[in-house]
Amino acid sequence: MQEREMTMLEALNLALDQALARDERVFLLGEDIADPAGGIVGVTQGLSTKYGHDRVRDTPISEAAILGAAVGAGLQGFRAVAEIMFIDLIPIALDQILNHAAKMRFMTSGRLSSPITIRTATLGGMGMGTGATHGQTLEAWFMHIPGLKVAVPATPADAKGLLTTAIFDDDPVLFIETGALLGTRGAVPVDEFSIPFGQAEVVRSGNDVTIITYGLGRPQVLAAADTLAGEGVSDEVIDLRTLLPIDFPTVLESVAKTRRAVIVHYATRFAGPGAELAATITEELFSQLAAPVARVGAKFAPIPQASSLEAEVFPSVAAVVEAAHRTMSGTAEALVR
Amino acid sequence: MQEREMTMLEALNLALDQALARDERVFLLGEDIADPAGGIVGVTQGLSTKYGHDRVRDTPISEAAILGAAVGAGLQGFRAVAEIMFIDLIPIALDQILNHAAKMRFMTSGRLSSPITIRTATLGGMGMGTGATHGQTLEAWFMHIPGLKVAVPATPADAKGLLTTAIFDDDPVLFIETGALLGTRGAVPVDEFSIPFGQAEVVRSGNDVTIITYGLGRPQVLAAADTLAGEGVSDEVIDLRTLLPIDFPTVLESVAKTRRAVIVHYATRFAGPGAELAATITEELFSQLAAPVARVGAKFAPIPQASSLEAEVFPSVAAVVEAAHRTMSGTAEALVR
Amino acid sequence: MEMRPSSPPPAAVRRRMYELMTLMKAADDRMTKGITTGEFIAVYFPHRGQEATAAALGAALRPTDQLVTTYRGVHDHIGKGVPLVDLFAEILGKDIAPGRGKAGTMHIASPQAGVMLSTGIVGAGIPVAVGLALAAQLEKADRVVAVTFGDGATNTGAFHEAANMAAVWNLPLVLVCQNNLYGEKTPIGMTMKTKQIADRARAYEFPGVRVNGNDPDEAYATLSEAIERARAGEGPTLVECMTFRFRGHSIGDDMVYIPKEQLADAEAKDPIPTYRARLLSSGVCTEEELSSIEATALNTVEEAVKTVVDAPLPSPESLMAHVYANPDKAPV
Amino acid sequence: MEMRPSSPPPAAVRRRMYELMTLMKAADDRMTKGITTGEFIAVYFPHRGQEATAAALGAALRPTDQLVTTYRGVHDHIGKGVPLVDLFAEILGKDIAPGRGKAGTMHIASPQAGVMLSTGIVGAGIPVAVGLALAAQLEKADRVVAVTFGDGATNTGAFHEAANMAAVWNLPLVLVCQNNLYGEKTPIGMTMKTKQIADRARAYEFPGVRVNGNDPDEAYATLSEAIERARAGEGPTLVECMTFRFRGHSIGDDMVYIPKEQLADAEAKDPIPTYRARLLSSGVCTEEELSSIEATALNTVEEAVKTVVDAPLPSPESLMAHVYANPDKAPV
Ligand SMILES: Cc1ncc(C[n+]2csc(CCOP(=O)(O)OP(=O)(O)O)c2C)c(N)n1
Ligand SMILES: Cc1ncc(C[n+]2csc(CCOP(=O)(O)OP(=O)(O)O)c2C)c(N)n1
Ligand SMILES: [Mg+2]
Ligand SMILES: [Mg+2]
Repeated sequence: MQEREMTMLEALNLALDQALARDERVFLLGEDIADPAGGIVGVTQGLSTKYGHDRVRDTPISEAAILGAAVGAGLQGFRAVAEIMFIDLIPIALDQILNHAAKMRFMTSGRLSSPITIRTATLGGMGMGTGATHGQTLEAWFMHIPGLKVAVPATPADAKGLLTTAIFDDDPVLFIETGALLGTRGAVPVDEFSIPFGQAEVVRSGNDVTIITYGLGRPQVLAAADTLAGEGVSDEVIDLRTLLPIDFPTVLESVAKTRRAVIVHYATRFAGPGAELAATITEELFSQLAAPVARVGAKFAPIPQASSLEAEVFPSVAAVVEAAHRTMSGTAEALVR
Repeated sequence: MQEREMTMLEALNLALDQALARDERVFLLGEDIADPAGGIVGVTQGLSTKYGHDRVRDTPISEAAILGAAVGAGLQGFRAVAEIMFIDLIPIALDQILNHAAKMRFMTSGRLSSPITIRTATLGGMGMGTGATHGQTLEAWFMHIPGLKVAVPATPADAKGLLTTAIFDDDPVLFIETGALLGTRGAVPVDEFSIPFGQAEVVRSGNDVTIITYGLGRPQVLAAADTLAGEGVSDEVIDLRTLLPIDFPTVLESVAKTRRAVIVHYATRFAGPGAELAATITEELFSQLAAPVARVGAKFAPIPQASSLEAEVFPSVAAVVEAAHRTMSGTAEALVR
Repeated sequence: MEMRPSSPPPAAVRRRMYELMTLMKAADDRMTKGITTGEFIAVYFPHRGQEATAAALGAALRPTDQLVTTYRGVHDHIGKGVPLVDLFAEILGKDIAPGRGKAGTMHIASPQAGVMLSTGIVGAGIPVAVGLALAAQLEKADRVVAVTFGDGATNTGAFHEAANMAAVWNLPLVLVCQNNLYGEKTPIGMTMKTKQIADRARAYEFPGVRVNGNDPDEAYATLSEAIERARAGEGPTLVECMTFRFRGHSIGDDMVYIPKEQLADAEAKDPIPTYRARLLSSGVCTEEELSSIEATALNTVEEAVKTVVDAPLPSPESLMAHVYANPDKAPV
Repeated sequence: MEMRPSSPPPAAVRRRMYELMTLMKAADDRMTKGITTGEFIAVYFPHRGQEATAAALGAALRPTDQLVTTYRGVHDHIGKGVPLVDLFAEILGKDIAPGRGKAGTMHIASPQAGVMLSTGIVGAGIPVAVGLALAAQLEKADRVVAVTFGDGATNTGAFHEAANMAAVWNLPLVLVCQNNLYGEKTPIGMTMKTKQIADRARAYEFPGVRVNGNDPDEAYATLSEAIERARAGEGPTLVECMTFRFRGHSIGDDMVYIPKEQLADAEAKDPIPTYRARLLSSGVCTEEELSSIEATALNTVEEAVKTVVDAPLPSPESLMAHVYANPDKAPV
């Protein structure tokens, strides 16, 4: 497939453009998404001009109605792509996700469904000082909602491929964009393409320890991996790409090989996505593990504004390296017990 | 302390009564809580008659405003006890918990806080057929909110002691009442008393396996424990009572002794409270564990209405017994590896 | 919306409304009896007393029009043509229910009949109805969407956001408030100062009108007008239908919070005998016709109950079906 | 609320309002410059153009009255008497900020000055203000609570639920809508059909009134009346103050979505020179007084900026402080 270098923002825009072009039943709604604004950072730029304000429609500041309207249009066969500007705002509209979108197929035994895509963004880790109510990383909640799917792309190509999948998937999807990654550049297939959900990417192969991450964790883990490689540690890096479903086959295959796992995410560590990963890996590979699965996540505090504090709340590259060391040092003990 | 036999519903009513009597700054708000209704199942019965409709006030069906009003009154030093009828409805008002109540102290560096108590109920496991939007068990989400506390009592005495603690705690608390347990009878201290948060109860002592639970899991685990005891398995049962904070010292001490742990809850298993417990136990006691920590929780589906299906979605006593067996059978393998 | 004095609906419509009302009442009586006596276990929210609005709405909507209703929606469903067996099977959670035991009283849908959603979350159906109305507009279909809800629901944020959005987008939506003066156990005076809920429409710049929701003729005239406004592309209307709920919020509610005189007064204005008398006195129906309608209703209900009671519960193995269209790698 | 033609406020109040307006403008100019030039990095939502309403509100409220505002709240804070050093330190996340680097522009509180909350969640402050007003009522204090928000915020469910609750409980609350005709980048006509936001108050049965929010005298008269109504136990009022935002939604916004003529027109009506001219022509202030007020504002701002720029960031060790009052056994 032909590729072009572009930012994640451009890749998202292209995915939306191609979805709108392909299927009349796709439409977008959200605050400030239409031109001339074209979105608060420009993800939807140009789309209302191209497809009309009917299909790329600005909404009032009414998050519950935005998602409710998406759900309702979904019942009629539309594929609404609703934007909730920041993930911190989803609680306002969460009823429509939890009690409606995610349950519609089940409650009707398949007669109706709401195959909506909810695009949202996390600002955590940008160092912009947006603070406690505009910097959260809340994907763990959504992993706990049967009927929903959750994607968190970390590269421009993944953003395009996963968003396309999300829009045309017959189940509702929460699609989390990472503000700090929107400017990342990379090669992206120009034509429409999709990446199946539940298919992790093995970003880097190695034998000593598996580091599992997604979203903004990815560049950080890759930085840590360089440090580790410099120390002679051969690490395998996995980008999950979707958290619901999780590609456990890939994760387990890797950890079965390395016998050590570290999980890294920007979400709060306690009761975060890493807990499920660690628990499942341990259940499946208990006797093969050389050390307990290590988890690296945000500290148990709201997100502070000051850059000096924000750097402290989120996991650092050093913390990832340290966690990998921890799994290595456990080796001897684990082997003799 | 003098005790009296009463139902959990009566114990909750008594705790509210005593809190209202003790402190002028305590007040209650919620839908249908005032007399003559006295609450949808009667938890607040008689209180508005005794303390006036100013302090026990009916509200419109406006969950966001109910919690917002509680938060605001809290900023002024009041201790609002807000009722959200069912936990399934909290998403409507979750912004006020996530972005306001739980962060107020942090964002003001201690100058302001909202020491509210949110009473809510889960109907899961009652077999009433309330279905997908009125039977969920969502406490995992709230464990992931720094600044919040979460209590889930399983006995009448705990209900009274924990609710008193919640109301007078200087941090916001989500207090989850379990519909299926409201009729449970037990001895309850008559005078005001409180049970500290983060203090689990060792309900039953044993040496072979630790079964950790809370809320509606408790009676079920005790039933399973009887079966296990009949088989000669000596099990230790821990009721966590609060999920944020969790009494890890008690949990870890027990598991260090038994070397085996099973976690049981009605919440969905995947990304549920058990994931954090299993991950932490394993991190702390990796080399002492004889088997992977087992998790028993609801299946990954919305809650169905039909009793035949509801019985299938929630964990059964048999599933608890089976999980304990799994941790036992792992022994040989774990010891030799 | 301007209220024009209107002549009564055609006789066929009036007969049809009476049929629907008797069927609704018979269904409500039977569910109430079945649950109260322990014949079956179910959650149920009686509509007894509120039949006239539902019958008028059902008669005024076309089969291709859509409806969103609530937990207290059996009368609305019957009005829109949902078969009784389907309704009872949903309420009792049987495998023959369209939702196959996964829906339940609060979550009944019947896309064939145009009922796209019932929700147990107060207010939450209104934004969903906005989405359905948007779909109709985008498709340039001449379909109208009606959404019914209670007085209490108009205090939810969802009502406000949805009403405003429907206004801005000029959607083919009719908002039908069944004002029964209580939200669960709390009288309306405790939860709003608003004198007429219909007036809330002004905040969004669309018409709102209050009608006697116990008078099927009046309700039909106004609802029809609102529906045809919507169909003509003139946007949403809020119709407040004044009524009363004779039974508790749900079965088991002792109704201590309703003053005896208020209930007695409402029962004295029971829409069903009142309408019966009118149809008789105005010569629309004969006594024989009316009796036959009533007998048919009772029979239909009894047969449906029998079918449903005899039907099996869903098998536990069906639990994981329909969680996802594509459950590949999903947790279990 | 009946609008009586009122004589202008006392001269001292008018001078005070001009002082506040110049201080607000100087602060906004300086933050904008500092961020635009890269002198400091911060999130900031300029209020330039909206000073008159904030000055009027600040002058009309008593020091013991309380205020809830938003991310775009620096003008409101200044009006209510929050020290500039505190504000700039919050915006720049310094350790000398009352929030010690944990609040930030969107979350500034100053209980001493009566500002109990600023929130970045549109609409969410209104229910919180309801709670503060309820506290005042329960305490039988003669305190009034004002809450300011934008035009866009009146489309949130939170606005509706809170307004209705304030009405039912007859709370001492003044709802101040600063209608700047845009919600972020979307013009108001795209998000509501409502002609006057003030009219939305009718849905709750309390008064709503629209004023020229760029005229401090007019805004002061109406806000004072609403505040005193609230204080007298007569319940809430919605005051819609018409204004305009001269700068982008936040620094960096290129404002492509605002037609050039609309902006030019608004700037031509800049409330500050307009009010200056009026104070001069009506003899309330002399040219020297006004110049001195302006010079003082610039100096005050410059000194505060210097103090704040020189101050250290919070130390990383302080992160876990104040997550809980009692962090016993809490996760880390
Ligand atoms: C958002 C929400 N809040 C509360 C409830 C509990 N509840 C169920 S019905 C009801 C009363 C609704 O009153 P109204 O809208 O007047 O409808 P009615 O029941 O009278 O038909 C309440 C409070 C709920 N299901 N959803
Ligand atoms: C609930 C919510 N939705 C969306 C946003 C993003 N956002 C921030 S400010 C804003 C516009 C608010 O408009 P308005 O209420 O008119 O206030 P203004 O900014 O014009 O002062 C939006 C959409 C938010 N912070 N909170
Ligand atoms: Mg009602
Ligand atoms: Mg605005």
